Amino acid sequence: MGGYGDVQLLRDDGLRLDGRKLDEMREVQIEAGVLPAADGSAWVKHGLNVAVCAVYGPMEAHPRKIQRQDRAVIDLRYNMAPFSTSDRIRPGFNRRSREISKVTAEALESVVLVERYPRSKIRVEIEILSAEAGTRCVGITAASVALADAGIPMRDMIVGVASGKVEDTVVLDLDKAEDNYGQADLPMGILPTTEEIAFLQMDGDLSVEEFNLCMEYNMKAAKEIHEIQMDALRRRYESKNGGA
Amino acid sequence: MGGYGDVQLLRDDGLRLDGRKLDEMREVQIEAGVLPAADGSAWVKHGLNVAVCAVYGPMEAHPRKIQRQDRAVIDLRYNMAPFSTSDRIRPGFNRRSREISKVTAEALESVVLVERYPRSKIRVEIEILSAEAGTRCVGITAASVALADAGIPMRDMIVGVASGKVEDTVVLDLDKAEDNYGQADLPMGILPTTEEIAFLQMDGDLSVEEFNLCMEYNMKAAKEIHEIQMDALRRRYESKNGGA
Amino acid sequence: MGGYGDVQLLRDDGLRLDGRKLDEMREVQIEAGVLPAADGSAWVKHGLNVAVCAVYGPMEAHPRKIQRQDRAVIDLRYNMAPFSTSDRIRPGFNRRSREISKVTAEALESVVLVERYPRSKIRVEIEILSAEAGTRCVGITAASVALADAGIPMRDMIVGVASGKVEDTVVLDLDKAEDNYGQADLPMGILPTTEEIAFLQMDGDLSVEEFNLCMEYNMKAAKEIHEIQMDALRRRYESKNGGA
Amino acid sequence: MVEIVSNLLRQELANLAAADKRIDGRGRWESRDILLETDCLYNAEGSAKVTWGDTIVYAGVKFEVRAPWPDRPTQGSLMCGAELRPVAALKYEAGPPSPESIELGRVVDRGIRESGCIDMDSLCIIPGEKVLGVMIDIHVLSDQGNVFDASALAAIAALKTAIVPAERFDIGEDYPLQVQKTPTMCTFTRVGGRYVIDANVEEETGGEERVHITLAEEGHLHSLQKGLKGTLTPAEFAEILEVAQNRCAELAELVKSKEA
Amino acid sequence: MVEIVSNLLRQELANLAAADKRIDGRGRWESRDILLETDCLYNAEGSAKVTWGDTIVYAGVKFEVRAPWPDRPTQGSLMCGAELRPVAALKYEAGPPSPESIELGRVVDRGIRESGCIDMDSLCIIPGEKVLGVMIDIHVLSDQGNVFDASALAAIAALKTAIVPAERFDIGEDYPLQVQKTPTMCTFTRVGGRYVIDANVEEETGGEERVHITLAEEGHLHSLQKGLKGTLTPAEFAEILEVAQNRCAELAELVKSKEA
Amino acid sequence: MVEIVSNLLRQELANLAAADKRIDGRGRWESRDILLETDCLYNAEGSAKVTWGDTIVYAGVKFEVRAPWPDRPTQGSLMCGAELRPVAALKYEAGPPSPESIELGRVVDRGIRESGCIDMDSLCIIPGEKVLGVMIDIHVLSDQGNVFDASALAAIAALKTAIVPAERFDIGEDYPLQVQKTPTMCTFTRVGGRYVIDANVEEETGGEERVHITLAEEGHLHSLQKGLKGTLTPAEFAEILEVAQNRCAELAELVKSKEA
Repeated sequence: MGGYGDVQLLRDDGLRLDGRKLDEMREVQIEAGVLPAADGSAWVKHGLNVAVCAVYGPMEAHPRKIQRQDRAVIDLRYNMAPFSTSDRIRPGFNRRSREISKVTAEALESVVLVERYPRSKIRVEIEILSAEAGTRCVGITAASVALADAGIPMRDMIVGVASGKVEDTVVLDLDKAEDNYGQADLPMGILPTTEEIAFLQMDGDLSVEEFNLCMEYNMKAAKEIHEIQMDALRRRYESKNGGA
Repeated sequence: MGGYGDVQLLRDDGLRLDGRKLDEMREVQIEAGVLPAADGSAWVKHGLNVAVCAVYGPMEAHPRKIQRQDRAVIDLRYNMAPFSTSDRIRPGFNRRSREISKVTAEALESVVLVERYPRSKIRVEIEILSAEAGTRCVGITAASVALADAGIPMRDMIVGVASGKVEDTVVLDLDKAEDNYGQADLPMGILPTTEEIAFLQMDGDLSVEEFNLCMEYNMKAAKEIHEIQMDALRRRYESKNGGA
Repeated sequence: MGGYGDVQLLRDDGLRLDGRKLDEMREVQIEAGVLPAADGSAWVKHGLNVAVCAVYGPMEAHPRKIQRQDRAVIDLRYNMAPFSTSDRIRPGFNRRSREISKVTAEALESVVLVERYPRSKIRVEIEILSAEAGTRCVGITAASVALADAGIPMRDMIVGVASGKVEDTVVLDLDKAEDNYGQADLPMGILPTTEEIAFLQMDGDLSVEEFNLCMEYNMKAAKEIHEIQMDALRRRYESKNGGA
Repeated sequence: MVEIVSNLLRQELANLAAADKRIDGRGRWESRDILLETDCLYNAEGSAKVTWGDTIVYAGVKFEVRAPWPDRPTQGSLMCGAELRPVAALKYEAGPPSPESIELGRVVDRGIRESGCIDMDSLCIIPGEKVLGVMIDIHVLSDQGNVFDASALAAIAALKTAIVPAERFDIGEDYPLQVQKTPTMCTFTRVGGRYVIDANVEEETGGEERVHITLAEEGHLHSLQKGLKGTLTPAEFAEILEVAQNRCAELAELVKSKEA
Repeated sequence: MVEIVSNLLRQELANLAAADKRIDGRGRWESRDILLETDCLYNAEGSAKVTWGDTIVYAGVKFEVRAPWPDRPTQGSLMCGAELRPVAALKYEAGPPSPESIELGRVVDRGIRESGCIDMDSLCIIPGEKVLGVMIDIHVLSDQGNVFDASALAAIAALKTAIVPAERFDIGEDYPLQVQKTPTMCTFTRVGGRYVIDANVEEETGGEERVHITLAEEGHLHSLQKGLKGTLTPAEFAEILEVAQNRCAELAELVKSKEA
Repeated sequence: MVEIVSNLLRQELANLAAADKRIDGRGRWESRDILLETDCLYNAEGSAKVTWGDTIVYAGVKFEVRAPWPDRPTQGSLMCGAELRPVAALKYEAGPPSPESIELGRVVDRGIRESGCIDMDSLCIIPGEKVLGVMIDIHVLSDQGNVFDASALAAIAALKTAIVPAERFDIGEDYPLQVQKTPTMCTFTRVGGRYVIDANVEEETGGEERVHITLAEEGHLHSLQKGLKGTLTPAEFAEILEVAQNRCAELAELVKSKEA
């Protein structure tokens, strides 16, 4: 986090620079089944972030050494397109994307019924086309819709959502300025039905009380985004089955 | 192409800077069987370009995933020696050499009777020792001699040859200055017997008429170079069989 | 070698800058069995150099293509920690460490009874934690103790030791200043019992006479270090068997 | 396995070709539907999304300020790269750029570069010190055939709608990038023995060599490339070049329809 | 094979947990013995060796003089990386950094960076021209469980005892690096269904997800990370956060005991 | 398979050695024919081709103008690298430099560098600003045994006939590079239990360790390297060192015969 004091992030009326209330999310739009070649896919626009996710599989896991005898592995790549950020990103995996790929795959393995597909792999490809703070969360939201679209059995969806702190104030769903100049960011992957946490990172500075408020905001937002996920899947199901 | 206007490339007498006529090739020398360890090999000097090619195989294709059930694959590397150009080239594959390797291999697969060797690979190693415009063509010319020297059955040879445009004039076989400051370059890989095109690239600016004249020049030159290829193979055959 | 004349390396009383005599080694300390997870391990402090070595195996060699039908291969890495030198070293293999790894592995293959373990590999990991001239020798000394600690049968130990030339004078065991500003360095891996040479490199400038004196110094020092190696193994054996 | 399917497919394609038909019912010189959207990516200075049948390609343009090459002190630079991301099809794997990705990027690059559509001198800020670098990245999200033409279209459309972020670089007010020509690509694939345009994924699987032709204003050729195993005759080339003339002109019109 | 052993182990760990026991007899919130040594590497400007049970980790600090980032002309930089060297366990292979190495380095890095323990402005030498870069390298020599906590401890201890080699850089006399806070990490691993601290190598093999919590002064959170397959509830998190408060304070005391 | 052939071969080589014979009829200290050509590559500033039996090696010298290292403001630099290209033998594969390539390049590099044959101060153009970098690239086209000696010979011959392209760098008129010594390498391979020089490919396959000795003027040693599995005694070393004295002197004469 860039730290407090550099830039004013809250207006005199208590609202945020883009007019949102402290516990107000950016707009989220989701569409399922956007990539014809994939077994499942999703497109998520969250604020100005855009993520697309494709799922291939389950299929035989190879090379052999990645196989697990008792379950499927999630072979996941989180990738930012070169033009997705203000400064162009050189193509190819970097340390940040490798770490996010690892913990995102582990979060999804926590909900996918991987035991049903021993020795298999499920390929999950997350492409960030436009980035404006919170892309790892948007990627998680997209991936769980794409998995569902692929018909992969899961015990719950996962919703990616973040809260944080700006000007000593806890806010939901940091945008780019708030991320750059804020004091803390707490991205989570939440199972909306059970409120379990499958993905958790945090950096910055939070007291225990502030942390608890962040968690509360995240739980609330997770349920809202979950509705949008389910709407997308419903529309997809209907269009597949001759609906609208 | 560097574009027109920078440098004078045609003399007042209508000849080119090195005294060649518009449709005149640089001198080409070819020798077959120059590398004792290889199954087939060739050395080609074309102007100031020097290419050496070794062929190994056919042999079992591995790793397995490159195997084709119904034919041999051509596993080809086009490589420029670090000292082959005016500015030293750092060793290792670069994007340019990867692309040339791909399309050169595909051109050779078009004439080699690859169906005779299912699940095999034929390794073709093209080394450019000295570069002075047109090395991809020289590499093709060398590779087809080396394949013939290795006794690999082909339905025809391939000859690499280029034409282009300088000072709005179509010329055959661009040298380095003409390549650097000219307006277009059309390298082709031609089957001299059937006039089929197995390799084709072009960049710059050509009208359809100019293109047609380039093609005509290339076809003519291909037949000349083909004679030199066959001479080299004849000499090689004779020396193998106790001749001079 | 940096060459003669830049820096004074011998004092007026004929001793070296750190007070050593011409044929005097830096202090050497060795401990065996320092890494609980490894099959064998050693820690060597030689002057200000610190090396740690772990041995894993013998185990099945894979990938398959590194297997030898009639013997074990030594799969060895010599690696300098980023903080081991005055200027930080970027992590990852470089050309120098690859070369040292190759010739060190080959030296160890000369004493390990590799024929006893066909199709196997023995992993040897040498980590240089602190470097002050002569790390490849320290690595060899450590590796042979670690191999012995792992119970791998060897026909002799190897001792790493170097002599060299500073100010036209042959000296034993160059330190950092002597290495930087000296005229020659002759690192050797010596079998202390038979005086065979298993590792040999040299750079700089030595006449045959100077070379011979270097060799004599190295042989003498090898026997001294060998005693320290055996002491370490003895202490390790005793502590394993309920001793002190 | 792959080979057997592909031989059956090859046979079927040959039968169809003999009857002057295509596997999806199209005519020989008939393209699938193309949807071109521009200005669709928030952080790109120019962007385009091409939905070409079931093939989906994004292109994004970014700028940077850099020092010119010593031998060309007044010229900016152009770079075009492509990634056949593993998202785009099961067959694409993660890892360093494949020969296929490299070829795609370089063929599109040459078509744009060689058309001279960007005046490199117009990218100079301070001669010998600062020039603009223009970077086009092609991101293939779904490969269901003919990614080359889709990529070339996305690239030129992104370029033609790009805004130079001059304010961000402290070199004046933002302005549209000047792009003087409209190079477009038409790819011909040999399917069942004859060439067609816009091969779909089955036609590519069961087809042979392909020829990529990039034309710009006045039907001039700016880039050619033959790919894959197979040969063609000069007469065949003359035939497809004529088809390309019409086709590229249509695609250029589509690009121009998106310009301000 | 590996899987079968691990299932048996998993069963045993579950049985032990049900009886409120651990496989090596420790209590749930009981750590193995920790030996912290500092100033132990000749060429490092700061160094620490942590022997944590049978896990051994070195950290070394090096400095460099570099140009500041254009947008932060008065700020130095911090970099923390980790290598799970093949020396550390049979399972680690040579090659490019594994996702495990990268995660370890980045989680430790964030804990230190986000605590604000180093005032980046204090690393400025000449604004806009020269700043100090601080580089912490973590070298895992033996992984017998809980390398995360051991690495974080080694890193902060190396940092807190580092001497800026100002003379070597011609910028004055050597001086101790100013480090204002003492971030430490406590990792919780789910073993047999419940969380424990300081899992050993068997508990890691048979366990599930883990949560890394980095706290500094006043018990503030500076870094969190959940790793591996598994989920936790907010109530579980609240419980381990409380344990972490005590544990991190103890570790911070250990670090402080080494300061001059 | 490979191993079995090599054991049969090893037996045959031992029998031959017992009878003081070699597999191709040469004497123990007898080399194959060597053909040295220089100035054979158009774009290299110095070049040599060595045909040594059926082994063929090219070396090319290029120069660059670069900034000196801060701690050596008046010194140029020398770099020597080698590539065992896949063209050279079936056993060589494409990919990043193999340990064999790296060793070859570094052993040749040390022989030249440590002989002091190039006065690094003579490569200074403007102290502290511009110096020359000399880059020798060794390109092995055919490996039929003893690439080390062939590479070292090609490298020094290319260097000794190199012309500094001063005009191209705008630093005066072209002039021959000053090379004051003539380091050459003699490699000994243990075949059938005893050392021979210039092992051919069968002797290398069935042989054991090898010792590379580089000597220059007055028979001084400048580089040694033992490679592969096997040991030697000091007495054996003394014997081969004496042979190397004569052999290297002969090779040096060959190089000098090519100088202007």
